[in-house]
Amino acid sequence: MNVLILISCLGLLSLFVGLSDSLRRYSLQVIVAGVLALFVLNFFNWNQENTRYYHDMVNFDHYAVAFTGVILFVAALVFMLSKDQFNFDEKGTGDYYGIMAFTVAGAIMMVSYSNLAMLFIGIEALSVSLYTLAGSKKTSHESNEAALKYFILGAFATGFLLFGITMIYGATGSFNLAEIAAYVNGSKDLPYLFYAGLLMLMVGLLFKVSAAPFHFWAPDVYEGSPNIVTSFMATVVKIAAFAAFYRLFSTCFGGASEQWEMILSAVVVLTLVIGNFSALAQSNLKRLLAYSGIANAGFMLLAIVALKGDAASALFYYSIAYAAASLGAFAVLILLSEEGQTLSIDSLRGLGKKNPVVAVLFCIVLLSMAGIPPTAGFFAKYFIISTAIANGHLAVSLIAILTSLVGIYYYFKIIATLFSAPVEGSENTIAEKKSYILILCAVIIIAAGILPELIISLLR
Amino acid sequence: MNEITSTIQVVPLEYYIFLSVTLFSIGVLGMLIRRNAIIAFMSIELMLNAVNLLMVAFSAFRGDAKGQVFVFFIMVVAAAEVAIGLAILTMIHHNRGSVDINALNKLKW
Amino acid sequence: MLEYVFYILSAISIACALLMVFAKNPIHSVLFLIGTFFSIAGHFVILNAHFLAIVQIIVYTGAIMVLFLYVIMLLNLNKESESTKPNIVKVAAVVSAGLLFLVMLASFKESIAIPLPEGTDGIGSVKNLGKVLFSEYLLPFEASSVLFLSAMAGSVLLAKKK
Amino acid sequence: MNLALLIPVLPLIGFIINGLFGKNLSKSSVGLIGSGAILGAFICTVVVFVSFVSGGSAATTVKAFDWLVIGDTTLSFSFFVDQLSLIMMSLVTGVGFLIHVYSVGYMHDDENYNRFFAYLNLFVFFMLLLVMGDNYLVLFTGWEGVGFCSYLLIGFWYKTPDYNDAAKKAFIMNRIGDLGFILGLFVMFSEFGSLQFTEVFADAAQYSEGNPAILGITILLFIGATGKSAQLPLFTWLPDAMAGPTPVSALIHAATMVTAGIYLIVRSHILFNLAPETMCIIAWVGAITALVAATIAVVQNDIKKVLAYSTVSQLGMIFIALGVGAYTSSMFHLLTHAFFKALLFLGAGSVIHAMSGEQDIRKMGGLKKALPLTHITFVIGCIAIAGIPPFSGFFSKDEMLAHIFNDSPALWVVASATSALTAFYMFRLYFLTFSNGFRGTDHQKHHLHESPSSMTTPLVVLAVLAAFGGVLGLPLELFGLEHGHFLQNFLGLEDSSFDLSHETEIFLMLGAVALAVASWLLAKRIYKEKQTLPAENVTGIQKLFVGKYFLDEVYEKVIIRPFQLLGNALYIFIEERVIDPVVNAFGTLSVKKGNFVKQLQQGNTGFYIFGIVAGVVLILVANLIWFR
Amino acid sequence: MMTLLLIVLPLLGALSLFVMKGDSIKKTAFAISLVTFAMAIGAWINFDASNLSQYAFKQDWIPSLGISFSVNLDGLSLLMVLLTTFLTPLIILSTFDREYKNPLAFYALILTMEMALIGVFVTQDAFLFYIFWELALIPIYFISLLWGGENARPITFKFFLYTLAGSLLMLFAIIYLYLQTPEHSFAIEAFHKVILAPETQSWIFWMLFIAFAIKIPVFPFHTWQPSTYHMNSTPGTMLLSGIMLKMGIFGLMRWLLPVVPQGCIDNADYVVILATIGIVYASAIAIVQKDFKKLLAYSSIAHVGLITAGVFSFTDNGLRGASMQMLAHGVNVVGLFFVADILFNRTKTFEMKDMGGIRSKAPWFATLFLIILLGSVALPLTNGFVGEFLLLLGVYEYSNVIAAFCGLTIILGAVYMLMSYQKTMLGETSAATKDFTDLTFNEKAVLIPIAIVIIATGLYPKPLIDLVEPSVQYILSFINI
Repeated sequence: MNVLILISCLGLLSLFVGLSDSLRRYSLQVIVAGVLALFVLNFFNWNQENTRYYHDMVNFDHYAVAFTGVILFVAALVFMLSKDQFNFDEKGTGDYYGIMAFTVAGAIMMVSYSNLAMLFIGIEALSVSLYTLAGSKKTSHESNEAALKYFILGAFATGFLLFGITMIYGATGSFNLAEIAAYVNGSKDLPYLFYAGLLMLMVGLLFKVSAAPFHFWAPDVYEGSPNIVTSFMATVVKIAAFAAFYRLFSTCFGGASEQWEMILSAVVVLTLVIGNFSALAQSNLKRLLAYSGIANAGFMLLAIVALKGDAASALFYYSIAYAAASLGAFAVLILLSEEGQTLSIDSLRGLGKKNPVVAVLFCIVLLSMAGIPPTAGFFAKYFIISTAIANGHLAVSLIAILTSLVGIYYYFKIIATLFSAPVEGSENTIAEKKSYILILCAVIIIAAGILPELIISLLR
Repeated sequence: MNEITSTIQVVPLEYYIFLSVTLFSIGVLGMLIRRNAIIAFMSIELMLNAVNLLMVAFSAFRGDAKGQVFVFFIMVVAAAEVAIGLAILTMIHHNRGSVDINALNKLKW
Repeated sequence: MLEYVFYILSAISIACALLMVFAKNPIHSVLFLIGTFFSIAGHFVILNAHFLAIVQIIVYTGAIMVLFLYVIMLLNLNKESESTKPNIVKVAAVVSAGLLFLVMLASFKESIAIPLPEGTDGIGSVKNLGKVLFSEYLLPFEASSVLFLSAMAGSVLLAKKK
Repeated sequence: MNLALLIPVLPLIGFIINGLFGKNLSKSSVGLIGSGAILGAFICTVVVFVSFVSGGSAATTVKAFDWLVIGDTTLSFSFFVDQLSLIMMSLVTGVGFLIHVYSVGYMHDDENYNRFFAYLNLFVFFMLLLVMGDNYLVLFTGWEGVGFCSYLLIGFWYKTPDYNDAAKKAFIMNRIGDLGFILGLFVMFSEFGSLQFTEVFADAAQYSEGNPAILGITILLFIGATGKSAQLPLFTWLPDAMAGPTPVSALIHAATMVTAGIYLIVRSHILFNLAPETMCIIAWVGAITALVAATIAVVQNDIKKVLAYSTVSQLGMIFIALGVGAYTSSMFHLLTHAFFKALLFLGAGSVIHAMSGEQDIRKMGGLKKALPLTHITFVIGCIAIAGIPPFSGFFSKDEMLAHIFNDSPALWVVASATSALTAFYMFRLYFLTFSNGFRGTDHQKHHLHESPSSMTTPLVVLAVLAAFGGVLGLPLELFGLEHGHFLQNFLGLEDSSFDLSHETEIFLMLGAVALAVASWLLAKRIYKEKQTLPAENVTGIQKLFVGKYFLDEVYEKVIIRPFQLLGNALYIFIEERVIDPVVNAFGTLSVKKGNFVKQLQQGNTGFYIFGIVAGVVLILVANLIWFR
Repeated sequence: MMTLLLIVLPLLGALSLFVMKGDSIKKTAFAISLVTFAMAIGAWINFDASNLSQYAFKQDWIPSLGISFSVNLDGLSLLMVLLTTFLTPLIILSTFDREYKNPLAFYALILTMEMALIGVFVTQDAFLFYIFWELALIPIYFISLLWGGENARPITFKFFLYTLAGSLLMLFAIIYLYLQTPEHSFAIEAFHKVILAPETQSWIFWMLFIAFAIKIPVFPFHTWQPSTYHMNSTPGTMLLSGIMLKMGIFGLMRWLLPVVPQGCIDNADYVVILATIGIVYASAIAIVQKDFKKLLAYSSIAHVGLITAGVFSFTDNGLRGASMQMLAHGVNVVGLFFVADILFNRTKTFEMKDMGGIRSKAPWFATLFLIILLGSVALPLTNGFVGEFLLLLGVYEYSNVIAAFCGLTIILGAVYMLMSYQKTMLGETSAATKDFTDLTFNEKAVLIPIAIVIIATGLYPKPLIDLVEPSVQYILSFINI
């Protein structure tokens, strides 16, 4: 709880730092130090006796604390990566950090809520901040377009989310997760109103996690937004959305699972197919990552389909693996764009020769994304599939496994490009660059791959 | 104040649901049929209002104030969203001189 | 008697909503939307949510819609210049919205039997709402301030010129 | 008895020394090592033979090492010393030694001298494995090994493509037979649970005649034998095998390897005796082969080809005898045939040597004077093979014919006809080669000379054997001893019963001799007195003979071409048009699908909203349908 | 501990290469692979075949999921480890006279591959098995892609995705099996205890089988193979054909037969028929190949078809034969591909019609080639015979008709191998071969050990058969319930 309060304060602090001419250049240091401090502080929330705060509005149970930790850590990494990324105008940097801090606050609400009102506020705090961030590169038409698309579609989806919440309220008379759960588990024949509301609510959440057919915004917004914002969306935001999704469904709707399981399974399949196959046809690296994010969303949804057993730890592990890999990829992307390279896959040609360290690290990242053992990506996929099979979702698991083959194809296409001969005449200038974030991500990927037990045992 | 009970007695909940769904659908229709971003924003407001209406109706029928509090939050959010949305719109208009949502299709495939 | 009020208000809100959608001029749309909001405020009143009715009028018509008008004026959008979508798209739009309407209706039409509440008189009062809001719902209330702060900073960032 | 182990090892050592270090050794030491190894083996054989006989003729097994584990039993690499294997060992090492000696002279000018001796030694090694193995698998090892050595030696002059083709053909046709052999072993193993001679034969004693398993085993083994011993339908490789150096033809393709099939059947005669149907097949396959090969031999003009077809024909004769159960006479003829056919081949080699490599008998003639020793020995060989007394061929052939007559007069007719033809083409060969005037070039005439003593000595020794080898089969009754003859008593094989009267026997004997002499005279009349030369253009049935019954062409058209077509068809139509495209289709379809799915992302916000609405509608509809 | 060391040593070796420069890279790589081989031999010396778990090392890895790092050696594993560790130094040595770009990465990948392969053969945990299985694929992907010849990229992708598709099916099956284990463990003993309905066994069987079949490859899952072998650099082809495909067969024996015995029995007919078709099919295609390397590729399909049929005969002879033939095929095919490499190195072509007469130019080469060829056509007293005889006997015990068809390999193998020998080695020299030089020292150092092993294991295979015998009996004990 203290983390939630303090992150909001940190956002405020950033805004103030941004205002002051003398302090402005420290805004990055301030935010990074603040987030890291919170990350440490967050550890103390583990195993606290009383986890419910403010009339059971938020519940900082293990699940919430664990995900808060991940969100803070990943956010810290994103902030570290953001050096020189918000240089659209001289004065704005602190503001952007402030807004990002608020986004993180929204994300923490989303992982710790135990009342639909908090979920709603969290989602909106997150979204509203992101609308701004997506459009933060004001002079860029792509950024403008991304912001507008994100806003219109996001607000539209909020409508469905709210409609769903309303219906559930109408059926249960409560916004509290525990009460809703009691209602679901208590009555044999749930009113139809409730089911429809549940599904509308699910639609709203599916939109946030960019599951097909509600994914359309994602590739465009990811591509149009500034790189650092995209990396933020792909990691922090996505993890928060999934955490929220899973928290809601596992706490409240597990008892009605036969009602939405099939539909969600169909969504999973559609998401996997669309995500993977669209990524297959991409030549722009950023857009490819966007589609791969959709495909990954399909996998994470599978954890929600599975719901029971180890699904929470599977999702948790997946989040970490996915975030590490995504951040690594974005670190490379940022390296590329800093040198004014186009973000096409072909601009990676010859990297293996020019800068083998970055190439090998990126290769590790891609292997993890493709799910090749013993990287974290493999275990992530493995845990999810295993949980899904354990809960009897054989067909959808098989489809997930097979579509990941398509994924392997395009990730390995990039790997092949990394190590293929450079294009004649083009100078690849990231030869001398290093990225500590990339190194860190690769280390996390390998470490999490070798010692997955450390992570999955947390939420068991 | 016994009017309330009579309202509940004479107007069944289904009517409110019907009305709310109608307004919501009109909002969706507006999103679908218009290209002007301003109108799209207004359609979203309409959808949110449909939700508000329904929420209040449930609140009344349940005799529970939480619904109305929630409506309060929805209004807050709507206001915040409008602020951001209109800011984005201003920015885009400033850059491109148009608020046609379909003209924005540089990002695709 | 009250049911007629309900019908009239409903008719107004639906008609205004439709007109809002189909009006050529954005200014007209705004005005029709205000009409809808007023009628919804009326519904609030007959549902005994007086405070919300007031807030509805103040926030929506007083703040939000004025903001809309302001932006329309500022950006000079009050021309009927919108290029219309092709007819096929329009038909498709109407069909899909209609489908959504029908499906939602089909899904929600079976209401639930809610036992008539007792002692619900004051639930919509300022006093009661304030109590709920500032005790039970204090955290969301505070959290929405974060949201506002973010929206504020964001709006400023985006809308200000260089 | 452990000396027996040394017998195959010595040639192997010779092979290793000559193979690895032969390049650095002088030619004389290479020849010495090569021949010496075989001589050593021969001496050992003799010693073993003597100790075997003196030791009461008890069959013994000498184990080298455990080899394979099959089923529940461990098969060892062991050697079996009994009468049969001793005779074969003596033959292989004895004749082998002579041919090695001969090769010292014959191959003297070849650049790959050491390789030749290495191969020959290796061959002898494998041949010894074949005849000494105490189980079918060791036998099979030798069996395959000699086939491989035959491949190496036929293609010894590897620069000539035809020779390589011949070598390959020999190996592959042998392998076709080997498949039959190995399947036979499988049946045997599953039936008896062993491949050990002693165990198999002991078990077989409990089987009654006509048992299907035994029938299968024997037929499959016989298929193996047809490959190795050049019987129909697998005989066409043997004439082509004459591409190899002549000593090779003498050793492998006349005296030893081709007799492996006979050895196999004699070795397994206990099984064959239980399968009368197989015996019948063997007899008739042998009969047809004998006749077919003899007719072809009549029109051949290549000195070695005549001998090759003659070999096929003679082997056919032996198979007839085997088919009627006359194992002892078969072995007898095998031995005498080895002597005189080796002699004839070596003689032919001597002729070719003198003729500077010419093999066409139409271009020879009158070599009598130039090659006196060769001439004499060749005549002896001809008389022996023609079956004219008192040379060895007479005895063995006569014995076979009598047995055949006893069993089936029809077969006897075929065998006699073959026999007559044999006499005819052998003397045709003789007269065309040695009589009348020289028909070759002046250069060849100038070059004519008798071969060196290393070549003629083996000729003389073999001539002596060919002349007096019949002693082995002289009826002991002539000396007032017991029934049967030496070989028969020594081998102690279970021949089929023989109940011809003495009169019939003598009549048959006289008839055969008369036929042979008549054929001789006919050949003399045509080729010596009339000096007829084989015509360039043949007519009538001769076309069939010259064309070798067009078997090669039939095989080419019926088996080889269709199989190549099949391979091409599979490759082009199945591999490249079906299987591969199906696999690739997954890839191309995926990419296509990717491009299609990508198109959904129109970039148009209105469309995205449609997407969302459609999604909601679908979800709600699905919900309505499934869960209402 | 020894087993763990066998896995770790090549990996450490691969890492140690990164501090090397120039020529010392390949020398170090070679030295490390030799040491590994020596260790494998050392393990063999003190080996008691009847003990199915020796040099065991077990360390809990993900205890909550029942995953442990559990490795040990039984006879079969040791045989495969011996094969791997024997071939790897030879493969490395085979590159000594060739220039490969970026040697550091190249040798590091080869050693990593060795590590993964050894891992596959010694692991006792299904999860670990899968991890090593996949891990083995990564180095070969890079070797194919970066050091491959023409069209390396599409061909590598086809191969890679094809095999991965199979692996993913296997993963699915493994997870399913894991969930059925009573104590939720990936240990092989736990898998042995799983009792499934026949129908379930059947589909699990097919999932696992397809994974293995693609790797082996069994007809009709083979089409990645000829092009991949052909395109790859020689070390790549050697690794693929010599060791990697053994993973598939090993998988059949260790992870398929004992785990879903009923599924195996129910579907053996299909598998054996497919394998038999594959033998004849691949042989027929090999006969019409004009390209030497492709010919070898198809011949390999035929050989492994027989091994597969032998495994599915469920007889002791079939399994023994499969073990022996895995060893033999590995050694022979590596030799043959090195022969192809030498030919290409000297003549710049794989087209057999452009060659000929090499025997007179390079007697050493011709002789060693011949010996390897004999192993390949299964002449008795070579290693090929031992395996092939036992395999055919096993298949015969399964079905005599099928054995007759499988036996065609005896004939057809001789046809195409002798044809290739004749076309390349015999006859007169051609323009391409007129300057053919005989083997260099390093080339001899590769081919002579291969030739020695071919003859030695053919002459005296008993120790090897004894080595695998208990493992074979153990596997069979599951089938013959």
